[in-house]
Amino acid sequence: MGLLRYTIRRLLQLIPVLFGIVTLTFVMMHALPGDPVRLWLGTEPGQELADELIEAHGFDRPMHEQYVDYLVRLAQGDLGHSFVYNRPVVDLMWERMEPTLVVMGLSYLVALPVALGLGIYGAARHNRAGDHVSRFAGLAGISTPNFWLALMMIYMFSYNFGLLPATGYTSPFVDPVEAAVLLIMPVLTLATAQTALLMRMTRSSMIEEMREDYVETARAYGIPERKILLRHSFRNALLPLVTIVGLQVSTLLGGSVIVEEIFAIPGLGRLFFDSVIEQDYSVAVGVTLFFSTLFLIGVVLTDIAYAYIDPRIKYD
Amino acid sequence: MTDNLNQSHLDRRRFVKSMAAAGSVGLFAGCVGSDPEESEDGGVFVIATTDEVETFDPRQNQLAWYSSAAHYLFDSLLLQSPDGSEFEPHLAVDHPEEIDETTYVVEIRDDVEFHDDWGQLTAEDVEYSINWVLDPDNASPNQSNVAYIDEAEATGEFEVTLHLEYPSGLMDRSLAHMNAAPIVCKEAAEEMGDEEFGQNPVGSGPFKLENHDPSSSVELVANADYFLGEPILEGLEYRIIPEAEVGYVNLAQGDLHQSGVTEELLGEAEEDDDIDTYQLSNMDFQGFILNSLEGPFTDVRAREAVHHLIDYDEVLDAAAGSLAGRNWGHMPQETVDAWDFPADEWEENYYPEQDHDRAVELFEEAGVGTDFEVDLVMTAGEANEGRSLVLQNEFEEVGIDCDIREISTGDWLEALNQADYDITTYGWGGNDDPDGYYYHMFRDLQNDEGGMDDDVVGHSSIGYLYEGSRERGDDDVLEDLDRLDDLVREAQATVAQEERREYYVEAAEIVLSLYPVIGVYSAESVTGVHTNVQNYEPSEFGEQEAFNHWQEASIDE
Amino acid sequence: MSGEGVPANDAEFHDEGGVLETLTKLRHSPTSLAGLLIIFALVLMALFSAVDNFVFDRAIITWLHADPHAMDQSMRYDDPSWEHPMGTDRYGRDMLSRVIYGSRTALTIGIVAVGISFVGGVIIGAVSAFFGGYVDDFLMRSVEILYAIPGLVLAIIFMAIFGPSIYNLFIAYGIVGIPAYARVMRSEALSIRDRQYVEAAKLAGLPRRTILFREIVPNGIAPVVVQATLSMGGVIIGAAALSFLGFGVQPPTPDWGRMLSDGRTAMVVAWWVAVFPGIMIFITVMGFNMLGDGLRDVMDPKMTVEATPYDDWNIDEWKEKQRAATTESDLAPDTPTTRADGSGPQEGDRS
Amino acid sequence: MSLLEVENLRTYFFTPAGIVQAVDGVSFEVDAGESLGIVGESGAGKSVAVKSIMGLIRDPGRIVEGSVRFDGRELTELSEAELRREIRGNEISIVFQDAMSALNPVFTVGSQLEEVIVENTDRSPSAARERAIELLDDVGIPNPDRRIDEYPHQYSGGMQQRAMIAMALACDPRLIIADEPTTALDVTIQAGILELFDEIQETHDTSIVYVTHDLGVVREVCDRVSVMYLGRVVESAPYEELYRYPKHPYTQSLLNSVVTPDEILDEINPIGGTMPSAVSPPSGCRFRTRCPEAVEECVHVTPRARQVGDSHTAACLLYDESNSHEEPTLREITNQTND
Repeated sequence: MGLLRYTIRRLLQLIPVLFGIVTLTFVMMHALPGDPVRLWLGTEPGQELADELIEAHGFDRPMHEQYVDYLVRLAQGDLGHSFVYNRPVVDLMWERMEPTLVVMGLSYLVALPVALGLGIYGAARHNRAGDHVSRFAGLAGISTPNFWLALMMIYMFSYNFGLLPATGYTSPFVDPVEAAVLLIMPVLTLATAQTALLMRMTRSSMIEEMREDYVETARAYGIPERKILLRHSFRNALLPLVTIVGLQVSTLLGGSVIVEEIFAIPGLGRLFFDSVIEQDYSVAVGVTLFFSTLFLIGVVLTDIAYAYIDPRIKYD
Repeated sequence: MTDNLNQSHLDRRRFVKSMAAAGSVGLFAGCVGSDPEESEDGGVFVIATTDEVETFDPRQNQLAWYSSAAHYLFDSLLLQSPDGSEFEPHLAVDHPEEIDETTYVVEIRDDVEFHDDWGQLTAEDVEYSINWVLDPDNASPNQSNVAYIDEAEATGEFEVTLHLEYPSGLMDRSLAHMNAAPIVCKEAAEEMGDEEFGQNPVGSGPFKLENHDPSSSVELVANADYFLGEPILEGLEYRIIPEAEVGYVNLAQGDLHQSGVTEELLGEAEEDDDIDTYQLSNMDFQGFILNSLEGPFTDVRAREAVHHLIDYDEVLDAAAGSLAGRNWGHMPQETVDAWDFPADEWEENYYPEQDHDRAVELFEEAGVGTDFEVDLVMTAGEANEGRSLVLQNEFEEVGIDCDIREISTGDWLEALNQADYDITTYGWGGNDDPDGYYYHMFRDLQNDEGGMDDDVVGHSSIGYLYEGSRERGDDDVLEDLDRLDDLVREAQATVAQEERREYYVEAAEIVLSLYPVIGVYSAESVTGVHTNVQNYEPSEFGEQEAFNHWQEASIDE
Repeated sequence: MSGEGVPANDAEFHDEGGVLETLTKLRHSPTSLAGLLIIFALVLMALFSAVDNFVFDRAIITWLHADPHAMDQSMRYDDPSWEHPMGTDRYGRDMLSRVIYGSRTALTIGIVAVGISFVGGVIIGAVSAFFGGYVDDFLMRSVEILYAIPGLVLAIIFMAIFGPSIYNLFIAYGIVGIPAYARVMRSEALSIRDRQYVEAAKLAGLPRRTILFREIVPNGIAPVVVQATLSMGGVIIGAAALSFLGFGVQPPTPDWGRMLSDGRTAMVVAWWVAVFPGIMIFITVMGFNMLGDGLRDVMDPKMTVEATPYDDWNIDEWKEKQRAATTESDLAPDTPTTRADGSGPQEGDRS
Repeated sequence: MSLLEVENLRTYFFTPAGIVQAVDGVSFEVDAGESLGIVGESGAGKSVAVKSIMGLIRDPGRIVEGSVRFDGRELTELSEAELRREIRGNEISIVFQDAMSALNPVFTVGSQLEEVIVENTDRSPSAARERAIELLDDVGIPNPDRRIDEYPHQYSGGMQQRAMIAMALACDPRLIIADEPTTALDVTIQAGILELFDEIQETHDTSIVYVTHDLGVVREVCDRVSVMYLGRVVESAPYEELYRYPKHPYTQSLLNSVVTPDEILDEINPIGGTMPSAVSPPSGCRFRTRCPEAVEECVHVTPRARQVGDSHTAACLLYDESNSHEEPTLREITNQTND
């Protein structure tokens, strides 16, 4: 009840932010230099042809008109028409949504348990050798550029050892085995920094929680250390973690541009990159909007999870 | 290079890409791939390509690799032989028959069926396909490639009459290529509309579209009812892999059968026993343009000076390494050879030895001295970067400051429009006909029908030379330029090769002596093919290479 | 250890001295020291290349090793050797010299972009918290909008609009970073806003601007500094990623991201072209992260600096020492050592 | 034999800033059914001392010397696991100062109580729940069957402390350590809690060690009092004796600062100056830097506990007739505090 109302309220609060994002991306895209028509036509378009195309796509109209038009269509769920593909943007995005979400989801799936495990281990062994090692590994993880990691992995595992295919994508819903083989490197690329970051977060909030009074209470009442760690502290340490997990959606989506480009994964990141290069306005705006929405939904989910984990927070 | 069309219109993607990575990215398709699982028959030939297909409609396509792939889905009236020497009848029963200078009749085969029960291919489909491209309302990027045709008319069930605007030496070429006159199924195209037809192409080629995973792969399956017989191959699959190097890794691993090989990887590929490499000309021209409208290079002596500044071989080396050859006369060496142009003479007269002193002298004569800054503009890409870096070094050696600006393609086109550069990297992809270079690069756009807007000088390479000369009232040069414009237009509307050759020789003399362009090299690209692909040899010209009149590829597991 | 008997030196940054004090505390954290060392070395490298480049026109590095811009096609992709310890690149340029020169670009991008984010974030955050109401709402919503677009995506759009150049790279990453700083600053400022000294300043009739920038900002800046150190690495990686994707620094300026991008085409034949710049990025980012980590630990009162590990203590030995030193009759060592190493000066007032 | 005997306990914290001698040679005893108050300013080492009993000192702290005997067992020699299974919760339990933070905010009061019960007894979860409701009822929480499922933050401060006490009672321990249990509470609520402690002591015959900085509170619940200053016990006596005849200058100033016995001061700071750091405590008598009676001698001599009355000891040179520098034996100290 309260939860539902809270969720709806949070979702409604997103509207002005989304509106701002639409405006911002729209303005930015239209500020791109060059004329998409001319870019599309190459070096020597006949003027007539260029004029026609410009008119057909409404590029000759004042920007505020185009903007209002865009908003109206957006409200109807229409993200516009791709200039390059001559197809609705929604269709293009729909076709490429799965790989992005799968890679992102899997990297969470890999990152979370590893990060939680290592983080809790580090906290439990605070200031001992094991902690130092995992701490250093964490630092190294977030210090490694993901694109470099991707290249090195391809060089090592695909080229040198011939163990893994360098590129491609198969839906895990169609062929899980092949998908697993194909997705190892992309997922690791995305998950490495992710794991490191979450691990550090887990470790530090666990250490912090382990210093809380309730931990001493539990100890004083003979609760086993293991239970204190995994039940009492962990439950509390989850709070900051959940926030980070939500915010990481953004980093992962950014990373998808690079990972999809290198590993030839047919996802939204690549669609975005190509559309920027080709100035396919509506596609670029569409994907940006989708990414932002995904992120904002992640944040709302985070809030809800937060409210669920922490009884002190009320849905109001 | 299968993607070079008739009219050597440089398509957008190819243009973008040739600027980005001229000479190194294996743009065209071609690869055979064996999918071990389903190889009972001829196997599936797997080919790496770098770009996503935007539309399967060849009439709207601008993508280089797809214009080659499209030839598996669609047929053309003629087909160019793998060595480029001749055009064989394909859908046509014979070569077009000349009725008069501007009327040709083409007899077409009566045994061609469209895919998926869309019925027989008839003269109506040919008429529809050609006229559709000609119709300006359809904004087909192929339009200029068939602009010499006024109209196609079905004059019998299997007979088409072509009414020409003017006779053209490029007719055979255009009828053989996807970027000019691909034959589509009229019924299907009309029923579906452009957008849907773009996703569900209906042609008559040896393969048909089986599946398209956007940004991932395009799968074609053999057409059992093809008029030349059923291909041995079970299918073709194009894998879209944006990074050419990664595509090569896949090839080396045996995951696919054909991939472009970058210059860096050439050595590796040649040493690999499982890979056959084919070095093919890109049929292009690469170099720099000098801004003749404003800035330091408005004087012809200043432009000539820059030619003295560089060592051509060094520029070529830095730009493309071993994957390029020098060219003279602003067209590929293949063309020069085929037309027997006087390249030695040109080299002697217009491609001076490196001589910094002479360069400085010329700068002085031109009145600019060495106390100026050069704005060198390039788009991203190794080839552009390499040649720019060399030129920058040469300028600095004679004490001229030179800044490199790397800009996006959009910016670059804008810079060309605005004459916002002193020197810029430039490349132009054409075909083996001089027209592909001379008409497009050297004509006066102001004389085009319809013309350009007044504020657009056009970024064709020497548009600014015309414009600048007019502004400066440089009558001598203008006279030459007028002649140049006449020559390239005449040459296009002439059929006899000998006559055309004379036009081009004269045109070359004019262009070269004005030094508006520094022409350095023609790029080559290498494609690697896995050795288990049999009876398959990629060539510059060949179309439908996995299955055509000359070869039938199969995969030997 | 509920605060009993532990001296209450919790890091409350009420003055510059607090910051300095925490900096001196860093000496207990070996990782921060290592981080500082790395950064120091990089700064030296960067300064050297800046001076060499602009004042001596690369004469020093040419004399010492090799001109980072000199091309030599005959040395194309030469293996690492004594002459070229990191090999050569596609144009036969010496990688070592270029890697050294690349430090300038990397550090400049990091520092300038973070500087932009820092200043922008601090101003927005402080103003937002101080004025509250509509100002706060407006600023925070705007920041949220920026924040909702993935950083790399925003940076790509930005670079596409303004064109690839190092200056645009600064601005792009500067803007991308603002939201994070603004949020940290705002929450700090909110907690400071109601403190007594701010109330006092208000009562004293100081202008709002003065209160904002003299009282609130300096006292809330410490966590923002930590944020800056920690995000420096991210910015350097991000800028390298942009260069990698082709929206980067102008040639021929050596830049690790760009070198890496070049390296990708040669990955198979010349691993060194991609490996060394990658390692440099890694080390640099690592340095900043190590420092940031230490800084955060020191500045966060909840995360006390790592206590001297237990195992390092030989209690019995220490007790023996104490006993031997005791001249008094009691069991208690009344002249305890004050240093963790057990050998420091004694502060007991025995005089 | 006393139920709890603490002898010469030293608990130090090894921090980068130096070694904090939080507890430095403390001894005391508690008999069965007796309640001992430990009084001192914050920073005197009271909490550390009582936590040391249960082995609750964590890194960087460590008991470096001394013994803690509970019912004849040496607790300092027990392993963590033995302490956990055999002592904590079921033999000795502790009530912390700030119940709000001592209770885990994300679990219901009931589940925390039940966990303690299940962990320390062989009750089934459902039996544990019954017991938990019973306990809440015992400590005076209304509607315990409903409130058991509430979270700590839904309780008032007093209720939280009662819940904490319920937890301490959960397994019928023989000793309850109350670490400033009322400090955070309003006066009126304090009284209720103190009554509850009295009641517990009577009904359960439990020993209580009551740590506080508030002499007024001590009177309510304690039979005997030990006064701590900077890690050491300076005076020890039955409450009445101490209240009437304080011997140590520190105790005297403490008592002087209490305006009326029933008035509660938030923080007592009865004497000028602040307590020196436990990292570098003054030589000799630790109180000398603030002591009105300090003499030159105090700098050099560490005073030992001396018998100054019936069951009354004080560690001050004022009461040292012989002024000898002899080292008192441990037995002596124990005896003195013991009577």
